[in-house]
Amino acid sequence: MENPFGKITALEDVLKLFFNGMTLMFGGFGGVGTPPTLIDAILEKGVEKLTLIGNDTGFPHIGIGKLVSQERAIKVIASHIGSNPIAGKLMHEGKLEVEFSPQGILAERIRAGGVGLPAILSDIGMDNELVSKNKPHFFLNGKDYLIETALTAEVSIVYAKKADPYGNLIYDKSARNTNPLVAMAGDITIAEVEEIVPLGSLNPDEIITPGVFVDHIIPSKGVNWKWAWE
Amino acid sequence: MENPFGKITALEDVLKLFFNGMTLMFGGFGGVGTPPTLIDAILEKGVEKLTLIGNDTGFPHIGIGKLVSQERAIKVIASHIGSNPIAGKLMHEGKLEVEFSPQGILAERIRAGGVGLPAILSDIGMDNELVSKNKPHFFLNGKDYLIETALTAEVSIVYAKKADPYGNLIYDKSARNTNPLVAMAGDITIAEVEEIVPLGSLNPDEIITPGVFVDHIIPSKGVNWKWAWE
Amino acid sequence: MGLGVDFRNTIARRAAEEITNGMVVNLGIGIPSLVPNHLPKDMMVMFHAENGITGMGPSPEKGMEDENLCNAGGFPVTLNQGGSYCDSAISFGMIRRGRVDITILGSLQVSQQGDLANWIVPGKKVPGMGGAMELAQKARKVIVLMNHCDKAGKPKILTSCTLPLTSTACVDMIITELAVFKVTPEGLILTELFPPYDLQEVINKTECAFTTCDVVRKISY
Amino acid sequence: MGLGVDFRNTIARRAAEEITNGMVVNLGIGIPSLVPNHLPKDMMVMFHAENGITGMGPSPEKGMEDENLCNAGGFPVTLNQGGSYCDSAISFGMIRRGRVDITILGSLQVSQQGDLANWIVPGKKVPGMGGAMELAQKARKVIVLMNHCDKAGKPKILTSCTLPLTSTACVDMIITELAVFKVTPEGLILTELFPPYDLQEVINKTECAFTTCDVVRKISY
Repeated sequence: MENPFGKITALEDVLKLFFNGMTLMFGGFGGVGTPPTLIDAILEKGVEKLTLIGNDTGFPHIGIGKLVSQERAIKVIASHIGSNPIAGKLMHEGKLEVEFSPQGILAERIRAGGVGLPAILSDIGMDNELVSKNKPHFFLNGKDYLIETALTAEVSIVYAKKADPYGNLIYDKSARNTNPLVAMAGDITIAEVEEIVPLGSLNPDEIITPGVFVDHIIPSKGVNWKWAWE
Repeated sequence: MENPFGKITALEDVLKLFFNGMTLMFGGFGGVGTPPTLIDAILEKGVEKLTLIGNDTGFPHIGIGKLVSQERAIKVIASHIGSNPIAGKLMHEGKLEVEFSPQGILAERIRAGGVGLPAILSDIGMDNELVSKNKPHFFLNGKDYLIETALTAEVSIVYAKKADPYGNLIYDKSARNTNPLVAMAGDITIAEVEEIVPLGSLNPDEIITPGVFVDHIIPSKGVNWKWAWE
Repeated sequence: MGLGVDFRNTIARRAAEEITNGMVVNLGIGIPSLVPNHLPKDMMVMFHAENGITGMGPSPEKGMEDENLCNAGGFPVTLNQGGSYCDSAISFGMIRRGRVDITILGSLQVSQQGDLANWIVPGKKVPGMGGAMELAQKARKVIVLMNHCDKAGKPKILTSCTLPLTSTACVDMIITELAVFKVTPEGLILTELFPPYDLQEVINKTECAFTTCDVVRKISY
Repeated sequence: MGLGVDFRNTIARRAAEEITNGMVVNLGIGIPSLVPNHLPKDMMVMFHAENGITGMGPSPEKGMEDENLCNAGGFPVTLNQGGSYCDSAISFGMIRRGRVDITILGSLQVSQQGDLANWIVPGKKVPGMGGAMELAQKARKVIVLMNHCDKAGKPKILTSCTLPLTSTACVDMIITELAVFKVTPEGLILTELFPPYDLQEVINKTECAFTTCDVVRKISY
């Protein structure tokens, strides 16, 4: 494949972007749409003390859950950890800090980071201490709202169906989920893709993530975990 | 065409949704992507005292400009009116109130309304009185921001290339512009479309506006104005 | 002791009556997932999943699962005609914008004010709220399907919830194996009974007071 | 008296030197629109338009215009390979997120601090800021191409702008028919001259003080 933008990158080269203590944002929802090859490579590299940002902590052996289960994270920002009991166990042992954000507000916080906005206002979970604690309030037109701050990361990893060499991405069905948001929020964004297609072969009306937001493209080796339903 | 959701509507029936003094949001950028058939029908119905929300005021005889030129609006919220000198003239005569919003922030305010968020924070135009006047400020992490409130409308009108009977929409090239945002922000949203296609004939990965946001679909009679470049 | 399949389906069938053609409906796990089985075949309903599906269809046949087409619980589903995919932000935009007509969900407790407590199982780890808060606060109609009492036989419809709340004053309707309640600003109104249960039994098994409507419907499917 | 076509192209050619392979570039109207003509044919540059185009190509041939493929000024363009369409919110998201490498725009005035005044023409109606503020504040590099003096012969590079500002301290580089300036926190540095103009002429036609770099490049294309 021609590589006129230099974005198609060897796995060993993108691995240089990961380091201990970094903030890592990942696409996916219950593991669906989380990039399997990158997760395994990060595991193998032995990166630790990660702050992870994403919808959930997957399952113990699925998606980002693999990193969580092996205690590579010190903090997670997510909407739930219920499908990964190891995450809950680590939280209760004090080994994992968890910041919970309502799912749609988490998505908007990631998107806000992705489009360069500092924060949004929200009335979701106002009356719930787990959501509202330590968050600034703002009265607008007589109503109380939370200021929900934008989220960005040093590196974002996403999973897509196809990329062209510019990094234009299309996703597959519900594996899209948080990926287009996460793709915008990374200071550096790496897309793991099922297929790399020639420039000009994606219909420009159908591209979901413009390549502008994508720095590196790596081919996926495919999902190597067993799904919970299997 | 089968109409199992009742969304495919006769023009005369959607016209009942327009009334004097209403707030009307429109898709389009310099007239490109503004629904021509709906604009003409609103003109003919004689609706007036409109508050218009959209990217710009088009050209005097193009897009929303037609309504503005015929003095049907009392207020416009837009990012510029430069391409429609009549809008500027009416503003200076005190016949048209204009609220200017930076283009990208206007788009985000419309989107915020569309996704049910009350406001966003922004640092665009902080030091410009035209942008910042009368807007609340908020200090976040030591930096000053404007609270930019969400925009919604009683009715939104958009222009799309294709709709299925559920109102799933795809757009044509740069005629997309603000349309997907405006489509979400209307309490009632009307899509004028070049073509209505059977349910199931749009690729679900390629749908830009889910029909969830669309209440009425009308077939377009096509653009009937002469573009500035023609 | 949980509910038998029949009671679960009775509750689901009653919930299905709330759905009309063209509605956008979000279903929780458990009894709510049985609701589609009780809809007329020709009714066009768009089932919404938080992860970005509108127009979700039934589970695929075994062996036909698509790992990239799953519901918010991570289980394989299908897509009906007219369905579409979107990102999670737009999916929740539909909810907050009031475009989701009904959410039908299970609950641990509901108060007479319609407070919902369904996101923390007592004694278990904190799982996080997922999308429950947005759905409870912003769906146009919130219907709770649940056992009338918990496994220990204690009422789940209470004067005040004892568990942490998902959201306050958000529930519109409660359907249990005993009865159907409408939630109003003045409290609960019993509108329907599932014989053989009678009013007295419902009173016995409900912690809070409630009124009854003029003509209580007796449901026997 | 405006600039001749040659001068306009000289300025555009110098601006083109700032662009490297793979960059995302937003061009204003006027002289900036000439910049693509001066890029190497094999260079991959993604031109960005505020209305939602990445990868904009040149104007179509007469008769080949597509009314649904126009730039932010409303004029027909084409799309290069690898280009894509997005909505206006994402288009400006690219700008605010720092993904637009360079914006090249015209201006009425620029101050020695890099303040930009390019959105209100004096004596004219208020046209609105359009996307100028986001581009000025958030593009990674802001290059101004303009006549050194206005039509009345007055300097446009000033100690302080007299016109309303688009944005403060945002300009990185100024290219006129006389010279090229780098804007630094310490003020302007003249780095290049376009002969036959010399330093004295630039000093005469510039209101504010500026320094010169060690070796001033004399550009003659």
